[in-house]
Amino acid sequence: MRLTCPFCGSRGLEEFTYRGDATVRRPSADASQEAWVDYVYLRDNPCGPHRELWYHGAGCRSWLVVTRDTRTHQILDVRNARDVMLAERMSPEGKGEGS
Amino acid sequence: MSAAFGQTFRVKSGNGVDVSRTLHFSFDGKDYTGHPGDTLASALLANGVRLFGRSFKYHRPRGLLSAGPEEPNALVELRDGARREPNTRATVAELFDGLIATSQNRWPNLSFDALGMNGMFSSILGAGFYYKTFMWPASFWERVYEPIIRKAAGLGRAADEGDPDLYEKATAFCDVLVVGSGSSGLAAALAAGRAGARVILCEQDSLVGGRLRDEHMALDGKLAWQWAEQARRELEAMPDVSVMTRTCVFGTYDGGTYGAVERVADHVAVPRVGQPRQCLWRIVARECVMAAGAIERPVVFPHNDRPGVMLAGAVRTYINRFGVAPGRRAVVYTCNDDGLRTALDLYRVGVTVAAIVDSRPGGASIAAEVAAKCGARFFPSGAIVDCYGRTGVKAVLVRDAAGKAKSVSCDLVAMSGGWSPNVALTTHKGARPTWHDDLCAFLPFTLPPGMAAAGAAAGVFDTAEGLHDGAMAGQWAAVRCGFEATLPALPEAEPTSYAIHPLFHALKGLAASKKAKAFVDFQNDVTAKDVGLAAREGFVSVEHLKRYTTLGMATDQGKTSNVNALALLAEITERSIPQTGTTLIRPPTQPVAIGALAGAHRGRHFKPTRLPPTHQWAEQQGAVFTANGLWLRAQWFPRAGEKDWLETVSREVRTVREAVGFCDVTTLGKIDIQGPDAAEFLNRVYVNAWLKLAVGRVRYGLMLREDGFAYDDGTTACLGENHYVMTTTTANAGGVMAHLEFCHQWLWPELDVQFISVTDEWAQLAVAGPKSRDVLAKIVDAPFDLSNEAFPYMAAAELTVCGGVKARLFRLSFSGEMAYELAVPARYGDALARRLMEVGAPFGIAPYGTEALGVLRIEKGHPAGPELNGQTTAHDLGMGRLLSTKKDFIGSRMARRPALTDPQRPTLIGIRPVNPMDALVAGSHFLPQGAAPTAETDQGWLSSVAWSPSVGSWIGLGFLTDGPARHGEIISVHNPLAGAVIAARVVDPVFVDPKGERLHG
Amino acid sequence: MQTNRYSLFSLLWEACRGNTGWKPAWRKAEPASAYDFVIVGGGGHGLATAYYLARRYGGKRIAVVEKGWIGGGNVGRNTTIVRSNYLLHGNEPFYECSMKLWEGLEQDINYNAMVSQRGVLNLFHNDAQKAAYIRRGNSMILHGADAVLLDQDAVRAKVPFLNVDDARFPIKGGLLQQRGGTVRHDAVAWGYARAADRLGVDIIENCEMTGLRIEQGRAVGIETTRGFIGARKIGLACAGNSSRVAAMAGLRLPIESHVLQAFVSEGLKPFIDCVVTFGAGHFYISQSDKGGLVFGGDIDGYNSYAQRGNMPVIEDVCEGGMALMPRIGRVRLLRHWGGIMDMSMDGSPIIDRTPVDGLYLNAGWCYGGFKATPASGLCFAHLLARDEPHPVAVAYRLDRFARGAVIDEKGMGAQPNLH
Amino acid sequence: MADLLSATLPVVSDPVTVGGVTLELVPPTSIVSLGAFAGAGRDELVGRVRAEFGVDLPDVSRAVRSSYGNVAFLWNGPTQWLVVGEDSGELFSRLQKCCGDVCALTSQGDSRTILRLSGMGAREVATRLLPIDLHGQVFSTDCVASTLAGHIPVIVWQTAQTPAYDFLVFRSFASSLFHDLSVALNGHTFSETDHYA
Repeated sequence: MRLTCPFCGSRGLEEFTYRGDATVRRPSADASQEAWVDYVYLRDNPCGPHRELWYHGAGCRSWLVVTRDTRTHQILDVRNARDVMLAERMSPEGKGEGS
Repeated sequence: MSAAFGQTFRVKSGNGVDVSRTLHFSFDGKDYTGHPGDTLASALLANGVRLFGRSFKYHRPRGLLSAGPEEPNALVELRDGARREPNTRATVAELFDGLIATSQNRWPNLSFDALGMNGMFSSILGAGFYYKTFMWPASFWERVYEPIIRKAAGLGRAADEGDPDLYEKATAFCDVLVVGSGSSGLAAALAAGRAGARVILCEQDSLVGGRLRDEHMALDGKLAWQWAEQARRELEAMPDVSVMTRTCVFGTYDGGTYGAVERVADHVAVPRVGQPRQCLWRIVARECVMAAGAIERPVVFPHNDRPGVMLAGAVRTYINRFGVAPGRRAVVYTCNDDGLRTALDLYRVGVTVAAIVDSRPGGASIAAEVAAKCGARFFPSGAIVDCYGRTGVKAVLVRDAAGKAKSVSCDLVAMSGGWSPNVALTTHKGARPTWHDDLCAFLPFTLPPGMAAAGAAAGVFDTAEGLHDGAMAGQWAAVRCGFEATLPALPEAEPTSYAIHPLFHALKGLAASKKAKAFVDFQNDVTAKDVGLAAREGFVSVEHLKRYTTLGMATDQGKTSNVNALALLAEITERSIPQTGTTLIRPPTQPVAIGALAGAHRGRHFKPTRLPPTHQWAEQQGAVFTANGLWLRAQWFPRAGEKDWLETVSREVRTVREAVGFCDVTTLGKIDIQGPDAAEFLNRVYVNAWLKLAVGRVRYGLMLREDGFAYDDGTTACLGENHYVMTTTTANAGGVMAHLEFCHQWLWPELDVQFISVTDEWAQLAVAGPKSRDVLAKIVDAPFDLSNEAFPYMAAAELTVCGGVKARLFRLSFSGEMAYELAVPARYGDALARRLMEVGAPFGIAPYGTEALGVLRIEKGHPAGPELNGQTTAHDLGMGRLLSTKKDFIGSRMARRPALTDPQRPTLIGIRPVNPMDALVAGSHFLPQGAAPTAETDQGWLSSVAWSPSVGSWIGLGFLTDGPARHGEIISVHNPLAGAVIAARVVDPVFVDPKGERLHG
Repeated sequence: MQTNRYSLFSLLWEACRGNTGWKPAWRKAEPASAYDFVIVGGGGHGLATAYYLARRYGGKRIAVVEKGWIGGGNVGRNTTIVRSNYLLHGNEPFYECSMKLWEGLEQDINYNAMVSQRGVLNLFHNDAQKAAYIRRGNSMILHGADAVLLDQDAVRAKVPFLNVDDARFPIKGGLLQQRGGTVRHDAVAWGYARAADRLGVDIIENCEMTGLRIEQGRAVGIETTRGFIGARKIGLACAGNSSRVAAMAGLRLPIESHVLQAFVSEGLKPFIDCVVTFGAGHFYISQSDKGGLVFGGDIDGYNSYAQRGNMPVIEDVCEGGMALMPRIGRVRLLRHWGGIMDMSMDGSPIIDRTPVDGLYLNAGWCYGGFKATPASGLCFAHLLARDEPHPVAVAYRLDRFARGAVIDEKGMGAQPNLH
Repeated sequence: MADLLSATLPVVSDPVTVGGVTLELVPPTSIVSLGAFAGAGRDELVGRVRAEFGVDLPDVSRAVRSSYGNVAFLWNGPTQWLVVGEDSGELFSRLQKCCGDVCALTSQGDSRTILRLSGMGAREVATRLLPIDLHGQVFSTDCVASTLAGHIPVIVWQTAQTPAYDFLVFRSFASSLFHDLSVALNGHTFSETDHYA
């Protein structure tokens, strides 16, 4: 499997580590216990396209949001995680999320 | 000893052998000769050897079936000693001078094998018999039955010693990968190469050409193999094309990655010094043209496994490429026109063609014509219904169209059930091929992204069409990579016929006992009858059939057996082949040496070794080293006269407690953190408060994971406004860095902060002990003031030492003594150690290793790796009060869950045996005194232990239910693994200087 | 006459008459309109559940529905190891229960699954690992299991061909569970299927669950590719697909699906007598009764429903193998494949009721599912029959994540790919 | 200053040459990392570096060399660069003056050891360890990549067309990398064809 790092280009799996679901968002400190359990433990775990976090630890150390089909391992999209999150914070729906 | 018989079956020089040179080799201790270009199989065949091996279960005598990697029978142990290679297919083992091969899975010898009697019990030993018996009495399985079964298990023997050869790995990138160098593959490579694409052409054989070498055939009026050589020369002249022979592409992986193994030195006796035996290639290709050809199918008939029964195409390979006649008198058994070529080739080299048995009705093919030309008896609508000759074919029983059986004497049977495209690489990602009735074959249907199949692998069996198909595939692959490509001019090929009528077996109307000896899977001895039995017992899914009968699970992975088995199962269950299905073909396409997949990282170089800056010095001191993750650290520094490590370590501990010692602590992770939001960031990743740390001060910090359990700890110093340097544990250095990047880039991208690892930048030495200040005073440059007032406990400073070397000094203590950590640029670490020894000598300085470091921290009650094991909470570690309630931090919320704050959780305590000399063992469990040792009475465990010279007793740290409330209680420390129980007192975990006066001194 | 019972006698008798009397190992059942119990998933766990439900809990009208062929999931593609060498109180009683069931399995189900207690040896390389293994071994003994600590010489004597000294991580010793070993994996599925079938359980292959019918908050049956099947109680035992199936009930699980690869070499004359685990090299190995070296390592580390992995792990596993056993350099890898693991958030399984009445969950086995098969079946059957957890599976509740009572053997936290 | 400590090299091996390819340790040099702060910080940093060194900090994975003074700026992540210069000790203070207030400056001269592989065939040797495409059309002089050499994290910088590759490796790994590169070096002379397409 290869991921195209937005900064380094196409690189092999061995340079990356995986962190899992990129759709969950860290609740605020005063969110409910359920929200926290949900964030830390529960996953959609889809069979198909999956938005997930990868770390280019052996490369440029960027965290990436990758969209990948879990049935075929086909990579559908790769973005810099920091840009994704900053954009989300700027968007009207994104405001108020995070801590 | 000279060759016993000579190469009496060598008929002429084949296009792939050099008869001008002679090579000597031996098989089962007997000497033979062959020529460069021979395989072990062709050379033995030339010498008249028929018997190559024994089958797995019934130990039946077996000869060559094929001339390629699909060979199920002719497996040998190649080479000897540490280089012994079991299960090597004689058909792909290239001959070299001095080659030694031995037959396997037979006793006492190949021609008489005692376990051959297994065949007599085949009606008992049918598919799955072991599931039905060996159950009584229960204890007999391990003691009696299984040892017997295991004695008979396996084929060849692995070497008894470590593999002495080297392996390496490499990565290659290309636009177009072409797999296979037959007509289609060469045409594809030419088309893509001429367009300017970067092309890699992989051929598993030593020579290019594929079946162009195996057939008596012309291209452009020249011999076909000569065109192949010419194409190779043209390709090799292209700057961005590489032709890799002896390179098998064995697997298709994600992202256009292909695994290939190159046999760099398997064709020589021993690799030269430094030369790898094999190289694993990871080939990253934008496009792939899979032109891996096809594999011929045998026909299932009684005793079709006799030595001398061969695939028709293989017979042609031996004749045309190797110049070897596989027999003197042949019967050709075919269901297709391609098989008839064999009769013509045999006839051409002077082998008598006794009969042609064509399963098709007379007139349905050119068979009658061919038979007439070769002077062979012709059996249209015929079948071979039995075969005679225990260690070599003597005759076959042919049933003619009228149903009458006639015996035909022969020493060779050339059979063809048609060709199965070699689709393995197209299926590795889960796609199943589909059945085509007209070709009697599975063809690729859904291909992996970027792959095209061409030529025989795609069911194109005619040479002219194959060339065209390959060229088209190569052209389109280049076009998809952005090149302008045209169809190259292709050589003229004679038209060939591949008219086929399905033939999988010749068992219709035969008695059941005959079917028991009609082999489907040769190596694993799966017969037509086994397929029937499996079906009767309900194993009618192909996967069940495979698993129940072991069909297709031998070293050839069913290359020659899967389709026949499927056809039989379809017939028995009255389904079509597509309804019956097919099993997935797993990588690798051919077995691959584990050494090649492992590569160069072996033995002491299995993983890289990280050396701290004082390593060279420590070696000179005679230090004993220990692995700490990837680091190699000095464990202790023995001195002459010390009787064991414990004496050494105790002396090192005493030196620190009484004078001064030093230790390289460079391995602790060090992260430089800078930015306007650095303090805020620290405040969010650590459990305690960080916003008010002054410049020049250090603070201890604990990190949790988001699930609330303790993750890592360390100290962080504030070196300037917005500038911090964090330390982590050695084990978690990389993990913490990734964690900080995660928090910064994903959780809080709005925080303005930068990280970079400085672990390797600074050689950091802990200088600890009551005399530590005196020693440092000798090297710290003026006017730096080391006094307690100016530089108290938990102070940090940037300064120079030794007359101008920039340095950082931290007043930290892991040992509980007055102590410092001094950091200098790593290049000076070695010299700093030497300097400390020099200036510290008057104060009794000595280096100490990780073992003494551990004793010191246990005496001081500091948790480390065994306590911070990922399963403990801040509360467990006695640090519950550190958790800020005024802020959000990683783990803050989940740490409050009831099970994490339960006061009954085992909590950090100290342990002292009642008898101070009773050695404690880490990993022992705590039980109340007098309690029966069971899981119910288990109350905790001992995590770290040490002989404490300071206390004069064994001491330990551990976790005990309700621990802090139980100081003073005597409990049992159980180590049932050693059968030991020790009475010990629960104490405060701080054994030395509980008030902390020394470190403030 | 058809032959029902397997024995040496029946084998000889059948041999005399051309093996014509063997019955199908299990009937090819057609789905009935309703059952008391429907087990979704015809793998080892589902079949064992049906067997124990019928055999030990007197369950009647039981069906196992399987989307493909039985035993085609992880019971058909694992590396066959059984052991009960766990550390934590939540796990060890369960796995020890499983070990005991393995020990009596063949006589119980009249099927030789070749339970071979050849020993499982975990190697250690330094004092910290040794201490962790001592803690674990002692925990095993306190739970009534067996464990022996081997020093370097004892390891050398037991497994003479390991690279003990000339190694990046020299071997200092090991923890041996002699009662651990291997079991012929496919036979477990077939044996349970055959035994369950004999007790009247309907095993329905090629029948995929496509939906769950819920009426008034209660599950009343499943939609399948072969029509609706009513059920009083529905047990999900479809590891690898747990999240997909649970989603049909609107549930999210603390599970990610990951691929674990497995490897087998060509057949060799036996030389490895026990299971050897080399944690420092991400490698473990045993040798099958057919002679193949069966080995594996870590999961690939990313979510996947494709039953195949990629090269980095293949290379990593073979590197570990060569570091540990340099004599296998010229032994050839024959096949490698992948299976989909339910990787749970704490690395331990779940056997519990779900928020939907009548729907029960057996999931989250990580890569420990095969060894758990008998106890998983027994405990799930217990839960289905009695609506309360079996005593050895009380820790496997879904609410443990909210409570914080996680069972985290590796101490890796809520990150499935690290377990 | 007689009292100064002497520096120890991280690799004790002598240079190795096999088949025209040389592996050697490059003498220690000054390396400083620049970490741009957020917001306007990055533009400010780019401007200051341009003014002081006459180069634009690269925003792709490359090195640019200062036209005056022997200093190169290597891209090292979306907000970081490594400045590699002569080991005069002046580089850090020069940078501090130039841009110390708008970025994080961290000395990396001891963190990173430079091993150089050069000569015809260096690419084939490098291919044995590096999982990246080194073909001249893709990776040429002053291309930079952070990647793995076998198991060891490295920054690879092609420093000459010959070719020559500088491996910037963490000091503690330098001995291991030197070993791995020498093994590859000894093996490569046997490859009969140029496999590198």
